[in-house]
Amino acid sequence: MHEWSMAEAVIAAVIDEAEREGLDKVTEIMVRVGGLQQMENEVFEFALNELKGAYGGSILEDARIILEREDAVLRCRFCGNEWKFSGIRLCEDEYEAIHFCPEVSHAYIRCPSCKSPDFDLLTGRGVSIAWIKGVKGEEDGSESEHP
Amino acid sequence: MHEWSMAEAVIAAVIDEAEREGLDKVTEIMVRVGGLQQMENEVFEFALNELKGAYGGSILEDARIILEREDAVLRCRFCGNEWKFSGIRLCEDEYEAIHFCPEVSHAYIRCPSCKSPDFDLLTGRGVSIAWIKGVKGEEDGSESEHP
Amino acid sequence: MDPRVSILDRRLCEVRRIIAVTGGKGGVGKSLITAALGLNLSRLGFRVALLDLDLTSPSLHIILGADDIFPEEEKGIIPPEVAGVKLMSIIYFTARNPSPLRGPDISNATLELLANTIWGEVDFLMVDMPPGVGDVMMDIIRWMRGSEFLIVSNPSKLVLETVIKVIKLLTELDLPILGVIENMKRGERSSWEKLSGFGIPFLGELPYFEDLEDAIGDPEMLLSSGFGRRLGEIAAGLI
Amino acid sequence: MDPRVSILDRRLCEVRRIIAVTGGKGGVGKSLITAALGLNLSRLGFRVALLDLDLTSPSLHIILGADDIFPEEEKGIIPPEVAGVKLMSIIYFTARNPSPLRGPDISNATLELLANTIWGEVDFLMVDMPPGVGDVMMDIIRWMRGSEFLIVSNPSKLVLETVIKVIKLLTELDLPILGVIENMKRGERSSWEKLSGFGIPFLGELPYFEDLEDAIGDPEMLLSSGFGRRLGEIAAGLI
Ligand SMILES: Nc1ncnc2c1ncn2[C@@H]1O[C@H](COP(=O)(O)OP(=O)(O)O)[C@@H](O)[C@H]1O
Ligand SMILES: Nc1ncnc2c1ncn2[C@@H]1O[C@H](COP(=O)(O)OP(=O)(O)O)[C@@H](O)[C@H]1O
Ligand SMILES: [Mg+2]
Ligand SMILES: [Mg+2]
Ligand SMILES: [Mg+2]
Ligand SMILES: [Mg+2]
Ligand code: NI
Ligand code: NI
Ligand SMILES: [Zn+2]
Ligand SMILES: [Zn+2]
Repeated sequence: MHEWSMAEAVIAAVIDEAEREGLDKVTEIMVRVGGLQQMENEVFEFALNELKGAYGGSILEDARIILEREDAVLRCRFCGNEWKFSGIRLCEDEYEAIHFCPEVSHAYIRCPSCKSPDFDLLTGRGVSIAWIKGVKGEEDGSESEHP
Repeated sequence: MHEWSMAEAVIAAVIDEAEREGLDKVTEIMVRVGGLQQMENEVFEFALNELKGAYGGSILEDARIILEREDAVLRCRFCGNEWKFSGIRLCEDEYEAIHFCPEVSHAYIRCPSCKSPDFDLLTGRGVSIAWIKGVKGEEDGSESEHP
Repeated sequence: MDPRVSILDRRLCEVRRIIAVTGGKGGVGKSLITAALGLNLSRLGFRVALLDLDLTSPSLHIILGADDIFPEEEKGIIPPEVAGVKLMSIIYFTARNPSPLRGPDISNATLELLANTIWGEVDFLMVDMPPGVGDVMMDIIRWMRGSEFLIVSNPSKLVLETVIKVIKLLTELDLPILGVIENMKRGERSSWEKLSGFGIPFLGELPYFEDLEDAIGDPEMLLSSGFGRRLGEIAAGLI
Repeated sequence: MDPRVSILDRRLCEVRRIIAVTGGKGGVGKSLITAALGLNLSRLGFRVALLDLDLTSPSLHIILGADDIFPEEEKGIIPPEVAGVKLMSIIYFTARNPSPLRGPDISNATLELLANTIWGEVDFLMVDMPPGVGDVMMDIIRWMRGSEFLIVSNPSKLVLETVIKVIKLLTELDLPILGVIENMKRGERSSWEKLSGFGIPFLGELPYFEDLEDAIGDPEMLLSSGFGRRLGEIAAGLI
């Protein structure tokens, strides 16, 4: 699954960020999942938990992973209209294509009010890391938040 | 002067905005002037005041126009470095070209730390309208702010 | 709020017609056709301006041999004249330096040129578009209202798919398509066969002219070349 | 924080060499050369993958006649094989619909493909670049570290200025330039004359082949054509 490769990216990114911030342990990871990409949440969450020990680090073995859905909202550059991805109907192949690459929504979606394909995605494109929490120095154990 | 045509754009935009907001009088206009475009402030201000009665409207005849300088800050997409336009030295032709069209800074400016031309402008590109103040209904005269 | 958008209609209000030359693919002859059509229309007595919106590889200044011209600043930017037509190009400002522009830079630079260029009275504003179906195409649609689109195709299989996408896009949006010019025709092969079903006019075909390269940089030679004369006929049909 | 950037080096770590085929101008033959080089390298026994980054007018699927293939999903996206080479293209997802993409869409789609494509062990990843000096060029430089650049030029005056800009840009940044291929050579005229001063290798020239169009869509015919055989020699020089 494509969910798996995105999960690898999340784990790699958290390790990078933890190293930049000098964390010894990551305790919590908040992952935001945009509606446009239509990730299968269970598969994605399973992959994230499977991969916590990947890339040789034990730094996030015990981290709690929280997924948060974000609605996909589109805005037309031509007429200013805003609409939600969840409110429109596509066929299965189209949903699948957008799952693989959310930008190809420009091939299948048009502004409901003016037919323009010239829209931006305001929110909810794909996977992003909202924040991570972790501790520096095993003994002290104080948590801190890192956006 | 190019300052003149930009002033025309500002006046036209304020009229549009005032109409959208249903204002009867515009009392104050805050214009932000980005450092990259190197507008001549006196010329620009003169043009703005000359043009207050343009396009047939008396709606902003009495408006006070305030100019605010904004430093141009650039950020490299390759290495993340940030720097100020005011801190670098170009030759006269280059400054003039950038005055005409700020994006051609990509022809003359490189990231001071990694030489990349792949930078974004964080702030201070050109002319924008920060807000306008105005009154609805002559009799009441209460001021309101419109971003 | 960006004030530039509010002035666009006023800047273009003395322009009678805007013709955007497009096709989606690179190297099909958009720039040579834009220039040759513009020169022909000018010789027919019309006031013509050319706008080069292929910002990272502009061509019109090379085709027109426009070497040492620069716009004047006079309550805006006044496009200089070359060979009887006004020419606006970013080349005046970038010179020959490499200047990579990302999408938002392209849109911003386009808007800057459109907001500040004082065209004056013009019968035909010919817009030379870059390859690709992206920022410039979308920006012309939103910012140069009333543009008519002229599509350049050629017989190569590599061109057809993209040209069809452009035609579909413009048709979806009910935008006016002047028609298709088939360039670089050789032998029997033609893209028009596959395009004729879209219900748009066929404006004519141009063969491959071996000597066309010699005319680049020399507007008079371009006009009197086989290519230029053929576009004279097509120009007459656009009036 | 966008997690995708952190996985890029791992995704490309089994790829021995990345060759980006560029030139700045459209229609000079980048796509045909990318495909023909890739096919030749594959016939020489190398594992080859092709990546089409001309997202709004992709060509490689047409050149390879890749009609009914689709990637598999298996812990990522597995590029399907056609004529012995792996091919990754946005065409799998856009089909033939017009899908205008602005700069940030182009960057996002590129990053999505790079972050999720499982190339496996590959000796040569050939990247077919779009015309223009913009988002894709900048994204390859920042996201596909270690890429080598192969420049396609041709003798037209309309090509030279842009090719020089690309060479200057890559040189400024100390990026490796494999060299210049001069395509569509006819008669005496050559762009290499004006490029030789930049201190980069000349990889060879290709004449204009009248029958090349017939080989589009047929990889075997492309390989055995004059064009394909000439690129076989150039491929041998790249090893
Ligand atoms: N009818 C033609 N005959 C011969 N050469 C042509 C013809 N049309 C275009 N060319 C050549 O093809 C190349 C691409 O033309 P150009 O106008 O730059 O295309 P585009 O603007 O679509 O990229 C140029 O070298 C040009 O001289
Ligand atoms: N050496 C050549 N001889 C004949 N035709 C060529 C040659 N090289 C390219 N072409 C043709 O030129 C056109 C542009 O080629 P393409 O590979 O699509 O260029 P690009 O990818 O640079 O836009 C195509 O129609 C192709 O068939
Ligand atoms: Mg978009
Ligand atoms: Mg930039
Ligand atoms: Mg062109
Ligand atoms: Mg190509
Ligand atoms: Ni999936
Ligand atoms: Ni000025
Ligand atoms: Zn709309
Ligand atoms: Zn930098």
